[in-house]
Amino acid sequence: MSATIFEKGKNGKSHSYLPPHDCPLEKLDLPGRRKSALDLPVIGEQDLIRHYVELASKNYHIDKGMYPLGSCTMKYNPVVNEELARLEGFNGLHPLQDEEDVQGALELMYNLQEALCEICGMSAFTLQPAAGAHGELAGMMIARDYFRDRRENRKTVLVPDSAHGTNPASVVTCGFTPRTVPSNEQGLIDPAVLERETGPDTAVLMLTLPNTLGLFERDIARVVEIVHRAGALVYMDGANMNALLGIVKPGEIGMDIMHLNLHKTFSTPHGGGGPGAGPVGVRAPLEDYLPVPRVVKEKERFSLRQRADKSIGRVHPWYGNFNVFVKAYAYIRTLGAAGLREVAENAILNANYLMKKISQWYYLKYPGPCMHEFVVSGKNLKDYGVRTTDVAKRLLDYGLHAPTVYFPLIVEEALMIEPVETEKKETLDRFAAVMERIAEEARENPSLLLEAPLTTPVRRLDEAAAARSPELCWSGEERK
Amino acid sequence: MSATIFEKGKNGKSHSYLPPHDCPLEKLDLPGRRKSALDLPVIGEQDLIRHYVELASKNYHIDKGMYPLGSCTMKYNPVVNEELARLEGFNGLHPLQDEEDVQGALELMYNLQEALCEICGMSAFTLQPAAGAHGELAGMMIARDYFRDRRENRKTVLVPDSAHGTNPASVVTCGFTPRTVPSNEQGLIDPAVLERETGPDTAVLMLTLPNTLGLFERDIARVVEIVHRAGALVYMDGANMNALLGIVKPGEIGMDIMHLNLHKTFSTPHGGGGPGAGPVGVRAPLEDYLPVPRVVKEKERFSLRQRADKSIGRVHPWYGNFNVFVKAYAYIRTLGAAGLREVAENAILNANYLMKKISQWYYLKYPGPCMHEFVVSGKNLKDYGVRTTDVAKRLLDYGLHAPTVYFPLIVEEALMIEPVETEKKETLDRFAAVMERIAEEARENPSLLLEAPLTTPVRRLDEAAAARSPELCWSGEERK
Amino acid sequence: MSYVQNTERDRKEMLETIGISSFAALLDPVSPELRVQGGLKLEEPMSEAEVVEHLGSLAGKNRPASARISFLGGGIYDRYIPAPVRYVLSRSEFYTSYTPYQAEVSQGTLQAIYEYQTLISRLTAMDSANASMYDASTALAESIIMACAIKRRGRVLVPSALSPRVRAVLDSYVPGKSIQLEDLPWGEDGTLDLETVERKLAEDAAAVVLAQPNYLGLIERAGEVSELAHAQGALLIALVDPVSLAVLAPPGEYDADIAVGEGQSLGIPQSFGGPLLGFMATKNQYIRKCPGRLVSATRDIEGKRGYVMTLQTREQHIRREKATSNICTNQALCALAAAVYLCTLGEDGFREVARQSLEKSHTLYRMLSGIPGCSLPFGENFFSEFVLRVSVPARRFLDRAKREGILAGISLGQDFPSLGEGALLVAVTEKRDRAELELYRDVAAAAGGGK
Amino acid sequence: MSYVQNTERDRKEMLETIGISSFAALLDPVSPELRVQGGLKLEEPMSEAEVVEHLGSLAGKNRPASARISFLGGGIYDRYIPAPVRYVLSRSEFYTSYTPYQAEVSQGTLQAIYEYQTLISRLTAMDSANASMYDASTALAESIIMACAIKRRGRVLVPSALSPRVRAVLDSYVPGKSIQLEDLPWGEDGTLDLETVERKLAEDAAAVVLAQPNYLGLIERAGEVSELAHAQGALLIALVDPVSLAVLAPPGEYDADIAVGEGQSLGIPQSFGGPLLGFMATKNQYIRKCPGRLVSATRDIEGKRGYVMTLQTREQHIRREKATSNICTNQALCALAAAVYLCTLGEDGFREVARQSLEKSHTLYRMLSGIPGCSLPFGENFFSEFVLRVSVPARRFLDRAKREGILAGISLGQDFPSLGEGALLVAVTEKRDRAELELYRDVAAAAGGGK
Ligand SMILES: Cc1ncc(COP(=O)(O)O)c(C=O)c1O
Ligand SMILES: Cc1ncc(COP(=O)(O)O)c(C=O)c1O
Repeated sequence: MSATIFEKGKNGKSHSYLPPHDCPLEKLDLPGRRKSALDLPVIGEQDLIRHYVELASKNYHIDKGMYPLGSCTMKYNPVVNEELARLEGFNGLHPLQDEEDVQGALELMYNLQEALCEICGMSAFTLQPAAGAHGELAGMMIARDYFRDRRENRKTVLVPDSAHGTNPASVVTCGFTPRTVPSNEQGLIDPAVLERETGPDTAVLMLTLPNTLGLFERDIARVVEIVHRAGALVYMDGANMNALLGIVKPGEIGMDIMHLNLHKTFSTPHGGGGPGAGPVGVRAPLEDYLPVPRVVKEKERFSLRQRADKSIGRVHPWYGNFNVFVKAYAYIRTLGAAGLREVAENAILNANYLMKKISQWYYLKYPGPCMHEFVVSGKNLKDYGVRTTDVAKRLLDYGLHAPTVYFPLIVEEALMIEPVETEKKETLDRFAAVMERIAEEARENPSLLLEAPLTTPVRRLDEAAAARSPELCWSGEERK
Repeated sequence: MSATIFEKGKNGKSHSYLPPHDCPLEKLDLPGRRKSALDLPVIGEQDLIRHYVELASKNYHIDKGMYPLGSCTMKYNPVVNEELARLEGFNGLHPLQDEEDVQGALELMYNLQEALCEICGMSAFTLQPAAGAHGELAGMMIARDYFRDRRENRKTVLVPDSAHGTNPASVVTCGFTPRTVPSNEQGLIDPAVLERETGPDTAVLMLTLPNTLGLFERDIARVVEIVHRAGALVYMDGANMNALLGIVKPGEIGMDIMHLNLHKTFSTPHGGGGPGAGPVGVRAPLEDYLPVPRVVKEKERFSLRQRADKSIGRVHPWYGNFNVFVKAYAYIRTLGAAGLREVAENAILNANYLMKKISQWYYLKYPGPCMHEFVVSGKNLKDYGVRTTDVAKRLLDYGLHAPTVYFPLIVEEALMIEPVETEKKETLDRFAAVMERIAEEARENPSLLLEAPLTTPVRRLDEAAAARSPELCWSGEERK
Repeated sequence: MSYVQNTERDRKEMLETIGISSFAALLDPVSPELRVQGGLKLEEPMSEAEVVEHLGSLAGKNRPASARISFLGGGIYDRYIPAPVRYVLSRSEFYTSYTPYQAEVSQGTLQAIYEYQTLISRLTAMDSANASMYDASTALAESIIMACAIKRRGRVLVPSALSPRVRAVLDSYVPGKSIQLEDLPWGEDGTLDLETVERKLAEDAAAVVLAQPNYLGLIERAGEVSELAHAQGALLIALVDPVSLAVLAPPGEYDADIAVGEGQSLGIPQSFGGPLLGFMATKNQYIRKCPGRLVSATRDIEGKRGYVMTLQTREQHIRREKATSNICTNQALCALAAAVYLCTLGEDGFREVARQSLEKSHTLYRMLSGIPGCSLPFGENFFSEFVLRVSVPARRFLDRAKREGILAGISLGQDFPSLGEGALLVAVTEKRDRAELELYRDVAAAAGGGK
Repeated sequence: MSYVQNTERDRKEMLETIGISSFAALLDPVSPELRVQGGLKLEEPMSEAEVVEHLGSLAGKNRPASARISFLGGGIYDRYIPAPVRYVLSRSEFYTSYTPYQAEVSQGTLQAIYEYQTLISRLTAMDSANASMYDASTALAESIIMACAIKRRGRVLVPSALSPRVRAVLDSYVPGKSIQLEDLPWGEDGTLDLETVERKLAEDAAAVVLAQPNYLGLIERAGEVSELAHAQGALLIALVDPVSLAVLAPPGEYDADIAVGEGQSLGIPQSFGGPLLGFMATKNQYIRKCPGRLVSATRDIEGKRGYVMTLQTREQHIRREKATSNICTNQALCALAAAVYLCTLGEDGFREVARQSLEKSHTLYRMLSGIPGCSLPFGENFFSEFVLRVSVPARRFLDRAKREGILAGISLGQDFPSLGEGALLVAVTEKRDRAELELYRDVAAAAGGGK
């Protein structure tokens, strides 16, 4: 293991970085001075750099290889977009500069909003939410205020059992009560069941499309009709929009509110967990509920409209993760309509191809065609004492990343695989070959899987011990 | 092994990069069109990036760990300097732009020249040479033309036997005849021997200071006197100047011509073998021989003086490796006099410390104090059937880089170790501990060394086979 | 012009393997009438050169504060970012990786977060910190929700001297949890009136929010507020400026229960206000109620030290509607920036940032005092940002200053009418130098009086 | 403010281990009178922020051609560099590593060079290429030395239509090897006069240098020159523009013995003329006479493919005064840039660069023809750079054009008086667009006539 930076930076010597201090003040009576030690490491620049380079070398990352995490859309992050996002003309803007000094930034946001509207068929988008879950919450707030204004006391949000965990969590954070809608045999919403569950208390159906099994809701038209008939709204979790680009516009098929994950569909990197951006789009009747400020255009001039009577207010102190917008916008402008459609088609093609291959060795509960991802189960390996987690860990030994495991919850021993469009056939073939090999190993020599990974910087880690007594902070010495 | 990019880029699909072609011409009768295939790979951007990231992961580099290559001065390359060198105001300049449009670049070069003059005690510097050897050659040309103008037909250049290979090679390239001066028992030039070798045919003594054994020529004053008395010049190979910063100014102790390696002493990176920069400094009488153009300053305005009657002409079509100058200049401005002196002191301290430790287990022919580096011999391990090369390869297994081996030639089984100033004591201790361990292994289990390295991307490579029938070019398939 | 790498031939072979003759068959589940007609109406695709040109021209239409003499603050600061921060953040191993779900191949990210948590714990003098929140405002909202959950009470006291934007975020967040926010107005000196605090607390509050320094830049009597809160069984939530913690008592010293703040100052560019970094630290007794990811040290099966995400049963992907929060994607890369920033500067360097900000801001303050037409309503009890009142409308003053190259501050009048239309919030960071402060003084002398 | 990491305590401990009480003892070999008195007189040290400010201001004093409408060429070209090139070059694994002396831990660099060699071989249609030279001029000088060594002859024919700076480098290099350069003047049409070539060859030359295109941008009759040279037992050295090779016959097609050229066009910024990239390729029969590093594929002891530096007995570190050249440090990172550039663009993209340069330059040529006061002395037989003659002194024309935002070319009069003082060399790359060409035309129409 790498020593911590605190160990490396004990009594070191550091370089000097700051502008000169040309205004020292001798007497400055400040109340409440800090008494306790700060205890920051002191380390030379070379050792600092080496520390982070050493840590970096222990990470899997997209520039290393395929990252088939289902639901996460780990696609290639174009390097030019990173460069553009580092331009000082973007990076150096204070959010309270005069509008005349930030016209380029506002234009970019405006153009991005417009492009997202066109792509999704929505009337308006806000870019404020900092992530997908944040967008869900903002969307729920819109629904909340919408019903409040209509003086309808609807409290229930229907959530399919295959939904991502953020969905019910966002529902609750916003003060609604989630109610689970079971999927049918095909992994889809059953209109009959939905009909039963929908009632006067129903505020929203929160739907993921394609759903987290990678399936398109075949009965979506019926579904929408049922919900709308009940006076409720349809919220679409658009984190899987990668599959629908140029194929389906959610706004055209009845989605009232939706969020996008720019860090999935629009190629902005995940940063080891963030930041992302989760813009929220709405259909016309809900436009006034969007957060303020909103970027508007009047005669080639862009400005921030600060007030809107019905607005839910703010979910971000400024305008959202602007730096992420730059990358997403560059991506959309690079691809255009044809490129986006190509993305969706290849995401779908890759997934179906891989599903076809992998379902030879792993159990496939919901046969295709799938959209951009699919879920198989490792339950056929249980006989050999092997679980899905072991398959995942064994993949690491082959220098690959594992799929998402144990999600969605409705598939036993789930392996959720999303190849994304930027991987080419050859790469998929290699992944499939390894998956086949692992299935063989499970039969022939299961201990290879049970003991995996062997080649990674650390072996399997004791998560239970950590949860029992977490060590969240370096205390100065290693705990035994 | 990584497949070649030709294999990966066979019939691929690439992204689009170029500006639009808005001037297509139908009819263009060009003579001598290319007939043969170009056969460039066609590869998607993601796979291209992965290819190079994969290659990168197979390199040792400074940001990974200590790089104790003697004579190479592998010191830390500050990251801020890389950023500065990427500024478009530097990077985007065409060398034939009007002087008024490149004042900042000329000022930088001028300031750098001045700083080098002060550091080295020389009258003038040219920045043109693209590397140390290139500087040596330029220096030899200066000597050649100097004697030509004096109508002295001196043909011999004295070169100590410990000199770097570029020295005699540069001598020959310039039309002089090198003559080897043997070192004495202490690894130094023996004034009596030098006296004997010096004669009316002697043009130059080409001296490395400190020499490649890491030793300062104790009799340098005598040496200079002998050479000058004979009407010859002293050329100093200043690649080891790291040890002398702020301690000795070569110009003050009689060096007539010298070169520096900016990519050693002044922290610019080596780039896997280049580019570097090898500025050449001279004392006043030789100033007119420097290459043209030269940057001059007149009343706060900088310009390029194109003519100088005695000038050797050009050794570079433009002004040298400008981008490297930016980094070296930033380094010098960051450190100032105190910082440069600190560099030399710590380079010397680190070397003597490590020499003290390592000479416990390896044979030290020339005891210290050394300057910035030292040479030990692995000959004491020969009894166990182990050679220096085996020690070097075993070091790789410990995740360290090996020292320079088998150079200088006058030390049998040489290990030439230069720790440089940016490594701290702790790092040296670890290196020494590994060297001790390896010496033990040589005694206890020599096959560990003979079979090393075991943990690297490839094992020991067959250099002889390559030299017998080199494969310098990918032909489309692997040779058996 | 996409980044798709499959060739026509690849696609053909794949369709064959799937056993269909054309791609269309895969769209079978999407009934035709649902599909987009006629393609998306977007601008034509661009080559890399074109997109570089286009975004370059957009960037060129902006006049970034970072390249000017900026006294803008109010939550986002123009600070010096050392080069190593950019170096580390531009390594693809960090920026292109996902949330570290497979710990064995994510030790880099995990250890970096663990170290970040430790740094935040040390800075705040709190027991433990989480792996990041979106920004200070959402961190504060979550800490309020957390405090109410801990206390099972629904009323929280919030200072009026709070960023109006942070307040707006709270207002949209807390109704969902049926939480009432109650204002704590500032007193004469611009800080909390302790009697009011005591009085409002008596009515069974879950928590008091203390902004330190407050939005007017002023230093609150944190220890006294903390005692009042605890005396009534309420928690103390401290919203702190991380840079100030190098000189001001950290939340742990005045026994805060939860500390949150905006980490943008720690090596993150202004970026038009995002991405930011919400940090959150708390006492160990509350850690299981805390939102967001946590990384813990542990051992592998060979006894080797390693890092994992822990206490995931608080999180949405395990607990769904029972999670402490809905947060999933956070601001990991910004947390990494903050860690690299703090370690690059080190103990002395970071103290120096705080000291320079403090002393340079006080230098400007002193330069401005006594200038006709300028008043400084709240005295010297500030860290590095202060309120200046000029005798002309703030807008006019700012325009005038901009012509001299100075972004002179944030106008406060709209959000806080009681401060008057000449009120400005002026932030001074270590990037400013004496000459720039003098320029400000001269502009103020010329313009502040309304001439 | 150095990057030294040893602390005072470290230093004390180290001195103790060495067994001395102060650092001074280590300077014992340097007798005191040799030492610097009173320290170096340099500017005060700077913090990172200060050095960024200082160099930023120097950069700001320049007006880079890359950000303007540049028609400057003459060896350095303003071309579009795709982002992946910068990405790869900014990875420290490449830029901070040394020459790959320890092959086992340098496979990244070695394979990259091997691939670079292959790319250059393919581009030039030659058997093999070396790992790089400093630039085209030194590569040409070395190739002349090499040819003379192969042929054991001492006379080399060099075209007059050669960059004057390249020629100056040759002039300083070749006397050392007692080589005579003899001029081959250009004929009416600006290209080599074949009869002169034949005549001069008869006198026992070692080699003929062919510049393709030549410095005037014109395409030589390479095949015929080659035949003439070979007929006399001389070698043909081709100095080529790599971009032109996507459309023009490569040296291998006309049986050149050595091909050299400037690789700056292949993804390397203009950088005020350095660093550059000299490439060199040759026939296999001459490879052991070639200067510089060579990387070969081979096998490790387990039979695994790997790469090593090879034929090192040609090099100075082994053969010292008998080496084929003194080169040691080369331009490895620039070679990497060229490799990444070529692979990023790929077959079609690279052809497109050449095609755009060709067609855009010819478009401008056609726009200019017929404009009063402009003449085009050498016709359309050029690749992407051509000679324009205006009726006013070139300097005046250039100044006028610059006021319109155009860097209109390189004045040729000083170096080639016979071309007249109105002669310019105009280069057009793929970066220019029609509107810019039209602007040039308009400027020429207004200024070229002397008005
Ligand atoms: C289907 C789905 N919904 C919502 C989310 C939440 O998005 P975020 O992580 O950006 O908050 C995710 C991603 O994790 C997701 O895959
Ligand atoms: C002592 C010495 N002289 C000369 C050189 C040659 O310098 P360069 O490699 O820059 O040509 C070197 C480095 O390799 C060296 O160490």
